[in-house]
Order: sequence, then structure tokens, then C-alpha cells
Amino acid sequence: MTAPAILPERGPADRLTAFFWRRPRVFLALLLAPPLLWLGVVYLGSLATLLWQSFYSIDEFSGMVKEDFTLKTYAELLRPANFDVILRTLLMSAAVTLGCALLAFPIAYFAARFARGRWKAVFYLGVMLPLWSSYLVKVYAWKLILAKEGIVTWAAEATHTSGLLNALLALPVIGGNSLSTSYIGMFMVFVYVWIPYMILPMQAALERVPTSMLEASQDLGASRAQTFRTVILPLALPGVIAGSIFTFSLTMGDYIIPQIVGNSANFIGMAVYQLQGTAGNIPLAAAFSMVPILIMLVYLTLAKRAGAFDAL
Amino acid sequence: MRSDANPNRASLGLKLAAIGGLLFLHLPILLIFLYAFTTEERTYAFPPPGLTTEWFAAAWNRPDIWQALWLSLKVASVATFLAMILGTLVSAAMAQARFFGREQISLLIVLPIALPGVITGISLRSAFGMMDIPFSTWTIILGHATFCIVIVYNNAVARFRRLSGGVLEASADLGANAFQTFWHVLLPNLGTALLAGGMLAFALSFDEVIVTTFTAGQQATLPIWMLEELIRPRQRPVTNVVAILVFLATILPILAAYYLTRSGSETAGAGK
Amino acid sequence: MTAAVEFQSVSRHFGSGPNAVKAVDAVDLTIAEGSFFAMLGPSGSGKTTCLRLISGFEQPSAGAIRIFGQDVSAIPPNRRNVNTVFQDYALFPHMNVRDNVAYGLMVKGTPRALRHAKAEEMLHLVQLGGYGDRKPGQLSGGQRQRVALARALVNEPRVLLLDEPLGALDLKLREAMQDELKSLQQRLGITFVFVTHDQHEALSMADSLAVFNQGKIAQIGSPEDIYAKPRTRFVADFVGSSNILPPALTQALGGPAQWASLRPEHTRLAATGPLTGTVTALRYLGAATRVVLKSGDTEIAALVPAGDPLPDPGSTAAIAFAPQHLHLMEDK
Amino acid sequence: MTAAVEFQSVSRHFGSGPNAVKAVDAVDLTIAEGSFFAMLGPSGSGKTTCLRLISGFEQPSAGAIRIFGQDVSAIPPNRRNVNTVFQDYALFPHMNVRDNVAYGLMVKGTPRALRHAKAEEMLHLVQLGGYGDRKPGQLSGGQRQRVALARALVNEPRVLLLDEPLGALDLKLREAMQDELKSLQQRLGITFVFVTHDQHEALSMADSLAVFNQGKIAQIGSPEDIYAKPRTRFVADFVGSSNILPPALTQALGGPAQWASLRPEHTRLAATGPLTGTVTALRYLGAATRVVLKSGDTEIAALVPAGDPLPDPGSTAAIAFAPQHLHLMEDK
Amino acid sequence: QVTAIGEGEGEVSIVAWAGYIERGETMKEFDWVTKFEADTGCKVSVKTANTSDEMVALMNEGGFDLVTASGDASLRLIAGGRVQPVNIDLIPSWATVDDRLKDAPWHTVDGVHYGVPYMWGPNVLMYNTDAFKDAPPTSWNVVFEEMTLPDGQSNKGRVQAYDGPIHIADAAQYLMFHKPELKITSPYELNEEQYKAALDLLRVQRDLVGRYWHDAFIQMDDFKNEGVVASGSWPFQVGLMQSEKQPIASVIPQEGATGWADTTMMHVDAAHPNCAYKWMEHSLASNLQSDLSVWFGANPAVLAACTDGRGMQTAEGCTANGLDDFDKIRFWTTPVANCAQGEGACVPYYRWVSDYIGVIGGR
Ligand SMILES: Nc1ncnc2c1ncn2[C@@H]1O[C@H](COP(=O)(O)OP(=O)(O)OP(=O)(O)O)[C@@H](O)[C@H]1O
Ligand SMILES: Nc1ncnc2c1ncn2[C@@H]1O[C@H](COP(=O)(O)OP(=O)(O)OP(=O)(O)O)[C@@H](O)[C@H]1O
Ligand SMILES: [Mg+2]
Ligand SMILES: [Mg+2]
Repeated sequence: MTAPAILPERGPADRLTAFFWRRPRVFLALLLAPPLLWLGVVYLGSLATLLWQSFYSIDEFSGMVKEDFTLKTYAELLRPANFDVILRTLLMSAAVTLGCALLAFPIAYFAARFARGRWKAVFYLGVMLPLWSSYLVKVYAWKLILAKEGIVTWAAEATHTSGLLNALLALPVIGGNSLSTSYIGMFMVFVYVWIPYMILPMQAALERVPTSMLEASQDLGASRAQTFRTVILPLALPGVIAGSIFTFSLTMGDYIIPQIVGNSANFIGMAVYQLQGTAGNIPLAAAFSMVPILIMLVYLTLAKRAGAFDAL
Repeated sequence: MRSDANPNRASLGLKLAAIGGLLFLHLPILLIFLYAFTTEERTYAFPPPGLTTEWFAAAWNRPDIWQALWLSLKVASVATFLAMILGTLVSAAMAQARFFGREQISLLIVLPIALPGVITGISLRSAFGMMDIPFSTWTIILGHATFCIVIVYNNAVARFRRLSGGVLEASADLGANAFQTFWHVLLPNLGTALLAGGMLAFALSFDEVIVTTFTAGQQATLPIWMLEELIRPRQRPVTNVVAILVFLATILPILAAYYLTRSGSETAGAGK
Repeated sequence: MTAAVEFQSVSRHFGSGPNAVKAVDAVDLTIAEGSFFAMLGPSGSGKTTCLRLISGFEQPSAGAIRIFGQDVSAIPPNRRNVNTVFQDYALFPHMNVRDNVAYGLMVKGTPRALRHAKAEEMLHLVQLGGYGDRKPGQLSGGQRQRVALARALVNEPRVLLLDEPLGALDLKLREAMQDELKSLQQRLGITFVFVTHDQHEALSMADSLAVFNQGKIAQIGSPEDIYAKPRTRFVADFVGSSNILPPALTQALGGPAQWASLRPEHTRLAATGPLTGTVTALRYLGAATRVVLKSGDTEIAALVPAGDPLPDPGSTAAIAFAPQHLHLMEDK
Repeated sequence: MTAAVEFQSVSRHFGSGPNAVKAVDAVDLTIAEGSFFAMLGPSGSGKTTCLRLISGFEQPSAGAIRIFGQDVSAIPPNRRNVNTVFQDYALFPHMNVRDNVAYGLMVKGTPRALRHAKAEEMLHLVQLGGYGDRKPGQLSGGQRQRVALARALVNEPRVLLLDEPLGALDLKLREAMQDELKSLQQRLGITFVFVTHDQHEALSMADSLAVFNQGKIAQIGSPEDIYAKPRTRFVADFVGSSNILPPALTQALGGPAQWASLRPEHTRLAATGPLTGTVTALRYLGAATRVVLKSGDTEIAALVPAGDPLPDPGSTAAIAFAPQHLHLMEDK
Repeated sequence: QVTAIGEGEGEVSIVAWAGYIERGETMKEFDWVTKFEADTGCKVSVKTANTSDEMVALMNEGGFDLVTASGDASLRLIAGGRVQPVNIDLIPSWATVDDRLKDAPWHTVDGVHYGVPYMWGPNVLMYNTDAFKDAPPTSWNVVFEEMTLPDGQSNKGRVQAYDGPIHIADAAQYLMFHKPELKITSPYELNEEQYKAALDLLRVQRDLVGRYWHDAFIQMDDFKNEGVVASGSWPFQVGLMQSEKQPIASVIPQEGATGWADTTMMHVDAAHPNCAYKWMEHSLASNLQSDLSVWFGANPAVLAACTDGRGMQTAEGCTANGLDDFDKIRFWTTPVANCAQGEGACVPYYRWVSDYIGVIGGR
């Protein structure tokens, strides 16, 4: 007895399977509908209300929001003091991103190329544990480290390098009374808390560079430094860009670190937080929010073009 | 041997920089541990005047910690659950086919982590405000699930790619209908990636403070409790005790996630 | 006897408009029941797409496909009693070998004991008895290939599709598996549809052979037919390495003014003959040496069996052949 | 004339203790300058490791390597005038074809205009003139292979190492590239060291050939030597498909009690002969048909040229051969 | 306006300054919530605010019953319609309220009361006694002008200032004393010229200040760990630091001090009006007022609290907290454009806000 060439249909599961087989687009739509509804309605919807609110203005005396359309709030955004805030934030974000990239590279490079077996695990955990340990407590730990009577000062005295520390703090603009009240200190804390976000994609990108590529370069006569510059770096670039999306965006939006470390000068995140919470000036907060949104949209488009999304 | 001679050996400089970098990552964490045992309750004088374990008992006896912990657990579990469903669906769709708008969707998925948390927070809050939605556990979950989706997505989509259409087609070829394929082939293969993604999403939600401050109203999740506590200390070392306990409790899922995704190309935990 | 598989001017186009890819283009095809049918063709010629049309993973843009006489346009893959051995095997990595093989029975609801017994039987058939508890990751390439085969065969399919199943194996293993597959097919009497781009494989295994080119079938017939009587220049060139003679040359050699093919193994070297040239290359092939003569713009290869005297490179030699070996072709 | 490459009992062991892998085990080897040297052997036999020892990516555990007479134990890869064409080509994906080819010159500090000119010249040599602006991702497999070749050749290396450079190409392309490589080598006069596990490739291309087995050289010599006079059972079996006769059978056929090999193409089918058996399989190979006779436990293959009459499967036939083709071997 | 108090709703939520509503968690002795909750069944939840702006924002957002608003917030709340008139007839203890506060302009508009007074006090100059040794500061100049402190080091980087626009008033008050030619009459009513002078002074101060303070506890940390030795502050921090045996003292310098007088006000949409009224009544109990004034180092709204011995406060304590300096303190009020100098003559508050952000940002 030979089996039939076409098997019989057994129940509704088979019928449904056949239905979706005939209409793969319907199936796709079914898959996409819930997440798109969520992200499209909840998330984009919220962003849209925010955009909407940025065209409102606030009554200066009572602090009540006036629900009339106006560009007044945007005009306010461009006032020198606010403009300073934006500029300061962007500079800090860029510096932090650069700092993270420089500091992360050796770690990521070593972990990707040389760490094997046990060391690989050590590096992985070494990056993941700080990443997932409480952000707030880490920031406070840094406050202790950087305070005038904190560990850095203590260590500097113990090692007789106070002069160096004071010279650092005497630098114009970025220096200050102590590390914890200076831009230098803030920069250090930012770099510390965000660096895992740089290491991980960087390491992933570096791991994807085939060994044969490096050997080819050496085979063709390139020294280590030349190989690094002409092969490794360009190939790891998408990873660096992916990482920089995080470090840049996280720095730009953070409001807790500038509150705890630094010299009280405002940052975008802090301004948004205070305008929304302390000052109740939602329109201005919304207008301020548009700055990082625009910057990140441009950034993301460029990053996507550079192939960084595959490295996220 | 000349340093150039063996490309499989790291140079001393690189080794030092890498190890130094790792130490830099861990120094503050050691400090957190140290200060969980200090006898000084109000300030963090360095070095600590003395050591004690009393704060562990003190933490145990603080009902506000338990409340916050419970809320955090609740939020993280539900948010992770939602994110796993949504993230899996979208990764299935994205792995399956090229379709119109695919690029835009991939952009949309990363947006919640690519935009600063403060933006997500304030926009959710203003949306709640506009629609007169009162703050509740659900408003927190809503925010968390939104940025957890991408974590699950990142893990799942990598596995989908590795799973190559092959085994799914093989299953259908051998006579399985869509549900049998899902249950017997897709789920077991996707399982570890989902689990890893889920655990990372959980850990992320559990430590989130930026978005939460906007969506929590008067409720305190564990990180919000910590923020209050760090700024207005009653028993500062208790905060460190809690941080340590959370830290120890997250080591396990992280280790597990590592071993589950080790063979794969997923970058476990990228993205916050 | 109904045909196992029948294509009636089947097309499968991807995309639309001027950029559409005609992966399969108005193909007519009949595969006899119980035959070993091979599809041969260069990369991108539509072989895989044809298989996927049979298994149901692609649907024709036009035309009809019949399996044992029945139109399958509304039948999803899981209801076609056709099984595939995938090129990358596509074994389920999370199941052991036994469960992989028993999968098809499991989804049909066969009780555990019975399906395990059948799986073991199948594993014995492919000489993998005792490997049931291993995971696919613990097997070598050739073993995986056999598991994939067992997994497909346990369902007693009416047609077995094999998409370059030996592509990833190395030469020795490949030859061994060729023998095994061929004898298995003869024993079971199942219709095999076998895709390859290796002409040796296709020639030596198939009962019947289709040569694909750019989504169309260039020639279909027995291996002997196709090797000895290629209908077009493409087939002559692709199957075996033939000397392809332009019309002028054919005429010079005594034929009509038409394209022709002349197999190197049908030529002898001689002191004089209708075609004389300079020896430009000698390539030792073990059993024979391939000698290339150059005469003007034309290069002609002849095969000198091992042991026969070889000309020196640079010397002049002529080629002789029996007139019946000059095979005329269409100009394609 | 100094040898291009010389191994003096070179070993390369990975790991240590009882689990050590002897990837290369006390190998002595001399590669003549200007020759096309092939390394043939099964997977894992140490071919790649040998190449890497020459290029400097591995250091010998014992023994000395000389390149043109100079001991290279202290010379890093980038300072050896030896270039490699990698199996996966290892083209730099972020550079266009021209920059890939010019890479070796760039790191040496050659001015841009000059190195671009040289790169173009090289690209012409490998018939890729005009492809300079493409990225490697936009090329086909064979084109990439040629870029890798050009990239290595532009440095004018004294020795070019090629690690299965044709492994990823399909048959037609592969044969074309074989011809191209061979003629390039003859034109440039550079020493080529070519790794492959395809015996046809090795036999047809090499001037000189080493067969590897488990880290040792099983036989070294000209292709003709190795094909016609395999020294061991391993070589006879691996190079071409030989009938391997155990001592008893050799004796029965009139030889001494020793292992022997008999090539299928050296046998004829006859009505009677020293060895009679049942015809079990016929395999059409195009130019010939391979017939397998079974006599007791022994299987013997004979090759029947196309056109000659074929026996029916199941019938009885005998094999005849000239006594000089019975080749005696060591018992290994 | 509520006309009768009914059953409590079981809870009441209050926006308050740090240290205003204590339930024995910081120090066991200071607890004026637990018993209230037991007596009325109204569970008290407190949201701490750090600045007046934050209070206004919280009240605008809603969800709270009561707020302990300072003078610079209360009028904004009233103008914005965020708080409702309080029926003082329903608050028996109203009679005991200090007469100086009963009709104070920061909670009484057109004779209508919008809350009950809670506490008032000066913004003192807190300093480190080690740094000042035998020469305690007598002028705010230690936080406004660069100088060498008695310990031989400069004050640069060692002083703090309040991180709220209302700090402009402190600068104005300093100028009022040192630059009489500016003719400042009230630090909350500044014309353009006066305002500019105040900002200039604050820009000088910017160079001295490492970090501005807006949270009482962070300020205490900074005095302990960051080497801060002088700052405007509240008696609350002084008292707490002293109780921790820190070398801390405070003065009201010769220029005088700004100060705050806080009022418990009720949200217009308060969800728990009955409990809110019960709390307002409770907040005037003399023992609460007494403990509160000790705890915060300020002056009770009920004079009896200083003397009746039902709480911890004593008459001497009240005097030390400046009970008799009421007239010298310039209480926080919201700057408005229409001031005593004329319609639109003064710089309004919203400009204070943005300009102060600018000053802190170094502009
Ligand atoms: N899903 C698809 N979308 C678009 N084009 C496709 C798709 N599948 C196949 N094609 C195109 O159809 C043509 C035929 O592809 P097919 O895979 O059938 O070739 P093949 O003969 O199997 O080649 P190979 O030997 O390389 O496997 C190719 O040009 C291919 O690019
Ligand atoms: N880095 C290494 N560490 C440990 N063992 C190695 C290493 N490199 C090679 N080997 C082992 O050495 C042996 C020879 O390997 P090699 O790569 O030289 O083989 P091959 O002849 O090139 O094989 P193939 O044809 O598969 O490429 C193998 O058993 C391999 O597993
Ligand atoms: Mg194919
Ligand atoms: Mg190799």
C-alpha cells in the first residue's frame, strides 16, 4: 500500500495553516500589529503629545499652562541662557562619547581578540556587572570618590600627588573647587556609568572582524600599528557608532548626575526635569525635549547609513 | 620574541589598558560594598570609622524597602512579560520577510532606547496628563515595557537570523502545521534567546529610574526609594545593603544569560 | 502510470516590473514515478526554485503543478507527501538524532514507541544505528546528511527532493554518498528529484536529467543523450568539457556550416589530420592527459590516455576523429 | 640554485602532554624556486599549518625553516617577502578593489599615484581592469579570488602561498581559474605553493606534489610519479580511485604476496581472465562508464570507454590488464 | 468653601518642605503625625518639595490636599486658583494664632483667608566654626565677595548659595545695605537698574560658589564632605548638624535676612477635605508648634507654643530663633511687575527665573 500523495486535512490547525500559507501578508500583518500598535500608539503618540505641548505657553505669574498655539516657547528656548544649556550638553555628550570610546577600545579589543575561555567570561561579567548594578548607588559612590574630602583627595595626599590634582582643578572652565563640583568630575562619572554601553557593541563588532583579515594585512607587510589603523579601526567603526548612540543619548538626557556632581550649571536633561517638575513649565520642557529628539533622529539616520544598526 | 612576531598575543600596553579599564569599572562597586558595613550612619567619611553588619538587619526590618521591592518586582515582571511578547512578534516579522516600511520599523524599535530616557518619561507623562490617566502600577509598566521591547528584540532577532528559515521549513516539510512548528521547533530554539532577553529586560526595568520618576506619581519603586534615601538619608548604609543584595541577585541572571547566549552572536544586554 | 510531478508552463517571478527576476520561466516538466531525476545547471538557474515549487515553499506565478495527477495550488507544504533533504540539512539542533528522524511521525500523532522503533529502523537503513542519542552537533557532515535523509524517508514520501545534498562534503565522502543514495533509491523505488551543479554527479546518478539555464530547461533527457547529443552550445559546454566548433570550422572538418561539439575523448592525436595546431598546454589528469592544440584562434582539446606517447609543448600535432562523433547543435 | 622554501624536520604541535595535536610532524621539504608546488591531503592533515609556518603565522615547535636559504625563525610575517591568497580571500570590505590591491604598497609608503598605477596594472593582469572602484561585496566569487591574487602579486613576492583558493568556486569557474593560475605562474616565474584537497586539481596543476597524511608527508614527487607509483596504500587510495589489492589477491594475480594497486583505467573487461566476478554497478561518467565487479568480498572497478559495449548488471565478467600496471606498495 | 467637617476620608496628602512633617523617622522624639493618624484615622502621606517653584508645580499638577507654601508661592497659588479659601470658623485653634500672622498678606486676599499659618523663620548664615575660628562672620559678604577667611584660605569654592531665583532677593538685600544709592526699598521689588545690580553681584558670587544647594540634606553633605564653610541656610540644617556635633553655627548678619512665613493651604480639588481640615486644626496645636519650632529652629505660628510648656520649646528658645525679629525679616514674596514703584516698574518673577538659570550657567 502506498501513502497518498496529498495528505488529508486534520482539523482547524491545518486549515489555519493553509490559510496563512495562502496569505503570508495577512500573517505578517498579524505579527506586526500588536508591537506596532504599542510603539506607534503609546510611544509615538506620547511623543506627539509632547510636540503638541511645546506649542503651548505658560502664564508667567500663576505657572498655569495656556492652551493656545504659539511659538513663544520656542523663542524662549533660543534665549542665551537656554542656548548655553543646549551647547553645554552637546559638548559634554560629545566629550563623554569620545572618552568612552577611547577607554572602551582596549577593553573591547582585548576581550574580543585575546580573551579566551575563562578570561572571556571574566571580561563579560566584568562589563555586565557594573552595567546592571544600581545606577544611583554607583553615582553616589562616585560622589564619595570625588568629594573634596573624598577618596581621590585622600589618595592624592597619600601618594603626594596633591599638586597634580590641584593643577587639574585649576584649569579654567573645566576645573573647580573639587572634582565633584567640576566638569572634570562630571565627565568622569558620565564616562564611568555609560562605558559598558560602548564596550558591548564595540566588542561585538571587533569579534566580527575575521582573523584572516588581520593576517592578510600582516601578510601584505603591514605592521601592527598599520593594521590597527587601516583595518581594525574602520571595521570596528559601526560598533563604535552604535555605542556612541547610547553614550551620546544617555548623557544628553541624564538629569541625576548633573544634579549630584558638577557645578550646578544646567543640562538639557536637568532642565527638562526641572521645568517639568520643579517649575511646572511643561511647554518649555517639551520644547527643550525637541532638541535631543531632533539630534538623535539625525544621529540615527547617519548611524543607520554607516551600518551601525546591525551592531546594536 | 619580537612583539610583532606573534599576532595572537596581546601587547603589554594593551593588556594593562584592558585590565586597568576593568578595574576602573569595579572600583566604585567595591566602595559600595565597603560602605554597607560602615558604622557611620549619616555621612560617608573615608576611610570608614568602623565596620558592622547591623545594616543588614536594619534593612530587613524596613517595611518601606519591602514595599518598594514588591512594586519593582511587579513592574519588572509584567513589563518583561509584555516586552517578550511584543519583541518576539516583531522580531519574527522582521526576520521573516522584506516588506515595505521595514527600515522605518527597525528605527521605531530602537527609538525608545536611542532617545534619552527623560524624553520618554516626559512624553509619557504629558500623554497621561492629557488623557487624564491617573498614575498607577500600570503607568510605570507602560513606560518600562516600551524600552524593554528592544532588548528582547535584539536577542530574538539575532537568533531568528541564525535559525535560518531552514528548520522552520523542514518542519512544515515533514508535515507539521504552523502550531506544531511553533511549539516543537521555534519555541525550543528561540527559548534561550528569549530567556536571555527577558532576563536582561527584567534587570533593566528593575534598575530604571529616569523614566520611572515621570510615570510613577507617588509610588516608589526600589530605585526611586534609593534616590529618596540617598538624598535624605536616615540610614545611609541601608541603601548600600539594598544595592548589594540587588547586585548579588542580578549576578545569577546575568551569568545565566551569558551561558544561554554564549554560542550565539547576540550582544546580551546591549542597550538600556 | 501517472507522472510523479508535472509542471505545466510553470513560472515563478520575483519582484515585478522591469527588475523582475524570472527564476523559473515557463517550464514544462514531467518526472516519471520511481525515477531518479536530476536537475543540473549553473548557479542562479532556478533549480532550487523548482524544488521549492514542488515542496510548496514557493507558489507559481503562472502555470500549474500536479503531484501524482493532483493540482497542488491549494495544498500547503505540510500536506504534500513530498519530503526534502535540505542543502544545509536543517536538522533540529535541539533534538537528538532519534527525535529528529521521528519528527514527521510525531506531528502525525504516531505513538512514541512505534515512532522510535521506525526511526531506529531508518537509522539502520542509513547505517547510523546506535547514533540515536547524539545531538546533530556531534555528527560529521556525512553523518548529518544521512540523518537528514532518514528523517525525510521515515515519512514514506512519494517524492523525495534533494537540494545539492552532497555540496558540502569532501570528494571521497561525496563519492561514497553518491553510491549510497543511488542504491537506496533503487531499493525503495521512491521518486528522487536531485539538484546539483556538478555534472559528474548528475551524469552518474540520474535516470533522467534536466539542464537548466536562466530559469528555462535547456535540454531534458537521459544522461547519455545529454552527454553525447547536447542540443545547444550551452549544454555542450556545461556538461562535460566539450570542444565547441563554430560553423566555419565544422565545415572545414567536413560537416555542414553549423555549430558542433566534439568531445576530447573522441579525438586522437595523429601526425596529420583535418585539423593541425601547436601544442600549447598539457594537463595531467591521472587516467589521461589533456592536450590543447591551438590553431589560429581556435583551441581544441584532446585526451591522450595514460601510457600513450605525449607530444612536446610547442610541437605541431593534428587531431583525428571518427566522423560520427562530430555532433551538430542548435545555435544557442 | 637555492631552494625557495626548505623545512628541516619541522614540527608544529598544538597543546602539550598526551592530548597534543601533532599538526605537522617532523616534515622535511624542499620547494624548488620557480616551481608550482602542491600540497594535497585530507582534512586535518596539516596542509594549512605548513603554509602558516611559511608565512610566519605559526612558529615551528621544532626544526628550522629557510626561505631562500635564510633562517626565518626571527622574521615576523610582515617582513617575509611571501604573500598569501587566503581561502576566504580576506579582502578588506571597507576598501574598494583598487585600494585592496594597493594595500601592500601603501603600507610600504609607496606614493598614491604610483601604487594606484601598479594596482591597475595588476588588475589588468588578472583581467579585472575597470573594476577598481567596486567594493569586494559587489564581486562574484571568482572575481574576488582574482582580486586576492592581484593583491598578493602586486608586492612581487618571491613565494606565493595559496590555501585552497578555488575551494569555494563552482566547477566551471574552478576549471577556468585553474588554467589562469597555472599560466600566470608560468609567466611570472614566482614559486607557488598551493594547498588543496582535490586530487584532480593537484595532479593537473603541480610541477611537484606532496601528499600529507596526519601531519607527515606520505609521498613527495611529480604528479605522474604519485599517480602511477603510489608508495603506500594511503596514497593509492587518496590520489585517483585505485583498486587496492591485498597481498593474497596480488599473489593470485601473479604478483608477489604484497599490497598492490591497479588503476581502473588500466583494466579491460574480458570474457575470461585471472579475476572473474559479478557486475554489481554501472556508473556513467560521460567519457567512460565505471563498472564494478564483485568477487567474494573483493570489489574491483574497471573503466569502459564510451562507445565500447557494456555488460549487463548481474552478468559475469572478467578483468584483464597488462602485468606492468600492477603496482606494488608498502603496507601502509 | 467647606462649611462643615464630616467624617475623615482615611487619608490626607501634603506637599511640604523637608523636616516640616516628621513622624519620628529622623529622630524618635520628633513625631507629630503618628498620634494624629491614630486619633483621626487620616493616614498622612508627605511629598517633599525643595523649592517654592516645585511646590507650585506639584499643586498645579494636582493630587494633593495640602501644601505648606511660603510667601513666594502662596500668592501664585491663589492667583492660579490652585487653592481654596479656608473656613476659619471650622478651625477652633485659629484664635491662638499669632496676631502678626492672622491677616498676613501672603495668605489673605481681600479679607479672605487661603490657609492657616504654620511657621516662620529667617534664612540664616550658616558657617563652619573651625574656618571662622574666633571671628564669626557678621556680614553676608563672606558669600558675596571674595576674601580670605580667618583660617587663612580664600572663600573661593567654599561657599554656597540657594539654587532658587528667590536668592536674587538676598543679593538685593545685601545691596540695600551696602549700596544705598540704588535706593532699594524692598528686595522683592526691583526696578531694572536695581535688578541689574543684584544680578551683577550674583555673577561675582558665581565664581565663589562650587555648587548651589537646593536640597537641605545635600547641603549638609557638602558642609561635611565638600569643605563648604559658609552659606545661606535654614535653621533646620544648623540644628541637625549641631546635633551631630559638627562644628557649625549660624548668625543673622548685619544686613538682616530674608525669611519665609509658611501657610498650610488647601488644594481647590482636595480629595480629602475633612482630613485636611482636621490636619489644619492639628497643625496649630501648641505642642506640635512647640516641637516643630525646636526641630526646625524657627518660630511657631502659635505664640503659646513658646511658653505653655506642652512641647519642647521655651521662651528663650523662641527668642533665640528670632521671634522678636519679625519686623526685621523680609519675607519671601513673589515679585510682580506692578509694585510700589509703579505699574510695571518692577522686574517680574518669570524673569528672575530665567536670569537666575543664566547666572548659574555662567552668563
Ligand atoms: N526569494 C527570492 N527573491 C528574489 N529573488 C529570488 C528569490 N529566490 C530566488 N531568487 C532568484 O531566482 C534566481 C534562481 O534562484 P535559485 O535559487 O532557484 O537558483 P539555483 O539554480 O538553485 O542556484 P544555486 O545553484 O546557486 O543554488 C536567482 O537569480 C535568485 O537570485
Ligand atoms: N591553533 C590550533 N590549535 C589546535 N589545533 C590546531 C590548530 N590549528 C590546527 N590545529 C590542528 O592541527 C591539525 C592540522 O590542521 P590543518 O589546518 O593544518 O589541516 P588542513 O590539512 O589544512 O585541513 P583542511 O583541509 O581541513 O583545511 C588538525 O587536527 C587541527 O585540528
Ligand atoms: Mg540552489
Ligand atoms: Mg586547511
